[in-house]
Amino acid sequence: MDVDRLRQDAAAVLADGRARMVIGFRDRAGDRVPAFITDAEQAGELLYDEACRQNPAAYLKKAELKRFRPVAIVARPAVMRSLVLLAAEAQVADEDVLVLGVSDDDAYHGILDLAATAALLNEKYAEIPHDPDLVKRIEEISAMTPEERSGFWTEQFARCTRCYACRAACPMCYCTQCIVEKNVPQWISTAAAGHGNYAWNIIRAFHLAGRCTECGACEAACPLGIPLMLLNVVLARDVQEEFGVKVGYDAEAEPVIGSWSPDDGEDFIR
Amino acid sequence: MSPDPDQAQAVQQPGGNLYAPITMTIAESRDETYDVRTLRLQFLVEAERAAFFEKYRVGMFGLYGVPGAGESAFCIASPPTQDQYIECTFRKAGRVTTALCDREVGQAITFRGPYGNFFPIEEWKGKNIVFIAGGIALPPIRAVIWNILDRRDEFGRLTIVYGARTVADLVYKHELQQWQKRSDVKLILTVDPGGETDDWKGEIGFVPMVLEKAAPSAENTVAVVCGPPIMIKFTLLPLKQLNFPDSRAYTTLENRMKCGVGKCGRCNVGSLYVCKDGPVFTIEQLKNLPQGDL
Amino acid sequence: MKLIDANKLTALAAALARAGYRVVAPIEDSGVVRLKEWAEGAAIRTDAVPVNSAKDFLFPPSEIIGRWDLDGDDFTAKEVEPDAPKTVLLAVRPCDAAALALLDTVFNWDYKDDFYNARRQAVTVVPMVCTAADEQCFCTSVGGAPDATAGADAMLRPADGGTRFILEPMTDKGNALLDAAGSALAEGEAAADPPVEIARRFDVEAVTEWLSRNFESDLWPALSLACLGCGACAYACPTCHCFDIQDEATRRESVRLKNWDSCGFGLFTLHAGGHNPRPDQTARWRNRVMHKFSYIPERFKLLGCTGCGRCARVCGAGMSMSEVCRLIADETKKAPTHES
Amino acid sequence: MTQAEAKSTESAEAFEPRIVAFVCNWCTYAGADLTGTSRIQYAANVRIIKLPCTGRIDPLFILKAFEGGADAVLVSGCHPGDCHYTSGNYHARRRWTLFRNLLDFTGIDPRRLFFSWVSAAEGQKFADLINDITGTVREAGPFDPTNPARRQPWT
Repeated sequence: MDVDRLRQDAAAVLADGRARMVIGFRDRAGDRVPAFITDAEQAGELLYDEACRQNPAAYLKKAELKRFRPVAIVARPAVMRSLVLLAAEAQVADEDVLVLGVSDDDAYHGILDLAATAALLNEKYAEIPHDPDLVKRIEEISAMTPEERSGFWTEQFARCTRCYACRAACPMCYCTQCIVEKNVPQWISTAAAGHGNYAWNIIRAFHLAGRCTECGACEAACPLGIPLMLLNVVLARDVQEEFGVKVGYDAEAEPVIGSWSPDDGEDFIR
Repeated sequence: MSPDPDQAQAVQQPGGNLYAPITMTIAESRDETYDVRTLRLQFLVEAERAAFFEKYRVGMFGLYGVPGAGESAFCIASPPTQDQYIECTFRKAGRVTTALCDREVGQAITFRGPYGNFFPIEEWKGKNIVFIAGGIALPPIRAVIWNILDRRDEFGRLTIVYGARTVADLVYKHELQQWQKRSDVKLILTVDPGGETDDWKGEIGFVPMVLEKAAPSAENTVAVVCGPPIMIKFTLLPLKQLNFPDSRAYTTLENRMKCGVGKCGRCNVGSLYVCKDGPVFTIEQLKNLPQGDL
Repeated sequence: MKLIDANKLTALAAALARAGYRVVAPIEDSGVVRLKEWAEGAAIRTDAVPVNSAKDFLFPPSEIIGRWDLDGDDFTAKEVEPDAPKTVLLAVRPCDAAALALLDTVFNWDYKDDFYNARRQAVTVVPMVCTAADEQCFCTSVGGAPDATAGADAMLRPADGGTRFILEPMTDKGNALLDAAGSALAEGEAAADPPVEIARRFDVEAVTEWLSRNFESDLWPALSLACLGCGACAYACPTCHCFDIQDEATRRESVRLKNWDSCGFGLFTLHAGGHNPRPDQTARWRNRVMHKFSYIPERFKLLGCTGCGRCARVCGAGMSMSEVCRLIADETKKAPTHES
Repeated sequence: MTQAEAKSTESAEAFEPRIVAFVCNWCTYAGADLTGTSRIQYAANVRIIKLPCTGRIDPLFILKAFEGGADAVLVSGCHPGDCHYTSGNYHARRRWTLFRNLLDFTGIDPRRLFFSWVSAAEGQKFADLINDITGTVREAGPFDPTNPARRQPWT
C-alpha cells in the first residue's frame, strides 16, 4: 500500500484544517498501536498493514476526543462500514469525520467524506465475503449435536473474566450504560462464571445483530481468545440471508432490528 | 500515611469473615420526604450491641444490606448516646436502597460497621459549634447534633444552618421543630428560591448565602459542613470571610464504597482511603487532596 | 541439587497432583497460554508469559463472601468458607511472585481478609527464572529481576542450555513440595542458565517524583488517548486488587460476591447522586498510574507494578504502562519544573 | 424459578416439562383464556407470562427463563397484521429469527424454543399447541443442567 500517500493526505487534512486529529496506526516495537496525530509534521508516524486489527472508529465514542472533531480516521472497508453505520444511527454527523481509505488488498483510496465512503463501499466492496475460515468453523459447529455445541461454548465462555474489552473495542457499543450494568433487575449475572458469562456473550452479540461490520476488533481485543466472531458472523450471515441486508453501506438505512418487512420469513413460527 | 496498628488491633476479629454482616431488625420506619426514609434498627444479640457501641463515635458509617439486593454504605444517623439502637437515613436511589425501603417494621436487614473515622467532638468541649448542611446530608450531622444535645452542658452555643431544594426535601421535619423550640439551639432553615411553600417561615436562598447573612462568630467555634460537593465548595468562601480556620472546619466525603474496610479500592482520593482515613476530614486536609478526585 | 528434565515438567505436575496439590501452570488453551489448573495430558508451556497472572488463584475473579437462605421476606445467614485447596503455582514468573508482597499488604494492612489469607497460606509459589523476555517485559525498571526470588517458595531455574531445570527450595513450603515431588526429581549437578537481560526503560524514582507533583498536568490527556476503558489491563495485572461486591439471588438463596473490578470502568466511582469524581478516561487512567507509582508507594512503601508487561500484552488499544512511564520520565528530564 | 425447583424435574420417569410462555395481552392471552372458558383440556406444563405485546419480549426474558429452570420457552402473539400496536409482532419476528439461530448455534436445542401466532379466537389452536410442544419437550427430556444458559449452583 502507498503509505506515503496516506501520510501526505493525513498531513494535508491537518494542515488545512479539514481535520483536527488523524486516528490511525503506528509501530511500537513491532506492535501496531493506535496513533493520534494532531500535528501535520507527525504524520510520518502513520502506517497501515494487515496487522492493524483495531477499529479506530471506536474512538468516536470517547468523550475526551470529541473536541478534536472533525477527525480523520484511517479506515479499512470494515471500519468504513462502521462509520457509515454510526452515521445511520445518528452517532456521527457528516462534518464530524473524514476517512483516509485503506484496505488489506493494498489499495489506497485517499481522503473521503462519508458520502464518498459509502459510494466507494458500494462500488468496490459491495461483496465482502464473510471470513472463509470463520464460515468453515461455523459449519463445523453447526454440524455438532446441541450437546456438543453447548459443551464447546461452555468451554469458551468459561474463560471470560468480564473485562469487557470486547465492548470497549467495538465502535457500535456506545451505550452510556450497558445492559450488563443495569441492576434493577439484574438481568445478567455479574459473576465471571457460568450463566452470567453465557448471557453476557450472547446478549453482547445479539445487541450487535444487524450492526456488526465484521471488523474483528472485539475478538482481537479479547485477552483470552474467546471466538466472538463466530457469534457475530452467524448473526451477520442470518441478517443477510433472512432480510437481505448488508449493513454499513447506506447512511440513510433503517436499523435491521427496529425495522421490518411483511415478507420476513417465518417458517419457524407455528 | 501509614496504617494505624492500634485501630487495626481494636477492630479486627481474628479468623472471621471480614465481610459477614450481622442481622438487625427494623424497629421503626419513618418517611422523611417522598423519597427519603429513616430506619431504626435493633440489635438481636447483646454482644453485638455492646461491640458496636464500644467502637462507635459520631461520623462513622456502616454498610446496610438486604440479602439478594446487596449492601450500601451510608452514615449512622443516631448518636452513641442512644445506645440501644442505630438509625440510618437514606434516599431511595438504586437497587439496595429500594430493597431497604421495601422492608417493613419487624423485618430484618444486614449491617456491617461501624467503619471509618469520626468527628473529634471530645476536642470540641467548651466550644461553640456551627452546623451547615444541605439536603440529604443532614443525617451525619444529625448524629453529631443529638450527641451534643444529649451532653448539652459540655458545649457552647449551637447554630444550625440547614437548607434543601424545596420544603418537601427537608428531612427530620419533626426534629427540626424540636430544635426550633429549644432556646439552646439557633436553627436557621432555608430553601432554594422557588422551593418555598405559601406558609414557609424560614429563609429563602442557597445555604452559603444564608450562612453569610447569619454570620456566626468564628471565635472559639468549630464548623461542620455536610452537603453535595457543589454546596461545600461555595460554603468555603463565607467560612473564610467569617474567619473560620480550615483546621476547625470539618466535612465528610461520601465517595462510592463497596467494602468499607480499605480493600476494594474505589473510594480513594489520592493516596487516602475515604473509608479508612475518612469519611471525616477537615477543610484543611481536603484542600491538600487532589481536587480532581473529589 | 534437585533436577528435572525440561520435557518432564508434566511428570512433576503429575507427581504433585498425586501428592494432593492442585497444580496451576502455564497451559495453552484455544491458542492462548494462560495459568490454569493442570490436568493429565496438558503440556506446560514455559516459553510464553501467560496472559493472566498468579493473582487469579489468590484473589479469584468471583468469590462468594456471603450466603443466605431466603424464604419470602425472611433470610438466614449461612457460613461461608474460603475455597482454598492446597495449590502449587508451578512455572509462574518472578513478576507474579513479586506481586505477593503488595497483595499480602493490601489484604492485611488494617482489617484482614481471610478469604485471601486462606488461599495464600495454601499456595506454594514456584516461579521460573526467565531466560527469555519480550518487548513488554520491564521488571528491571521497577526493582525486579528475571531471576528475583521475592515471594518464591522454590525456584525453577533453567539449566544446561534449557534442557533441564534445577528446583531450588527457598522456604519450608518449598521443601515440602520437593518432598512431595519424590522421584519425579533426580539428584545431580547442572549449570544454571543465565537469566535474560532486560534493559531498564525508565527511572522509576523520577516517575514517582513527577507524579507527586503532577496530578494536574497537560500530559495526562495525551497519555490516556488510546484507552477505551475496559478492564483487561487490571484483570491481567498481578497487583490490581480492586473489587466490587454484588448480590445474586434466586427466590430461595442469595449469595454475596466479591467480583473483580477496575478503575478503568466509568461506573467504578459513580456516586448514587450522579456525581462522578473521575468523569472521563483521562482521570481514570491517571488514577491507575498514580495508584501504582505514587499512592501505593506513599502508603505502603512498595511499588504497585512488577513490570510483567501483561497489561500491554492484553490491551486491545495498545496502551502500555512502560511506555507511559518512559514518557513521564522523559518529561522530568525535559523541562526544568517549577514547584506547583 | 430456582435451582432447587428445577432439580425436581431431573428424574426421567417423573419428568414433567416446565414450559414458560411469554404471550401478548391482546391475542394469545385472550386465546388462552378462550381455551379455558371453552373448557378445552390442555397440558398443565405451561406457565403463562402476559406482556402487552410480543414487541416487548426482550431476548433477555428468554435467557432468564432458561437460566431459572425452564425446559422450554414459548413466545406467542398476534398474527401478522393483527398487532394491537400495528407492528410489534413484525418487529418481534425479526428478533426471533436471529435470536433463535443464535441460541441454536450456542447449544440450545431448537426443540426447546417455540414461536407461534395464536389469535383471541384460536382457543383450540392454543390447546393443540401446548399439547404438542409439551410432547416434544417430554421427548427431548429435561434441559441439561450443565448447559451454560442454565443457572449453575453457587460453589
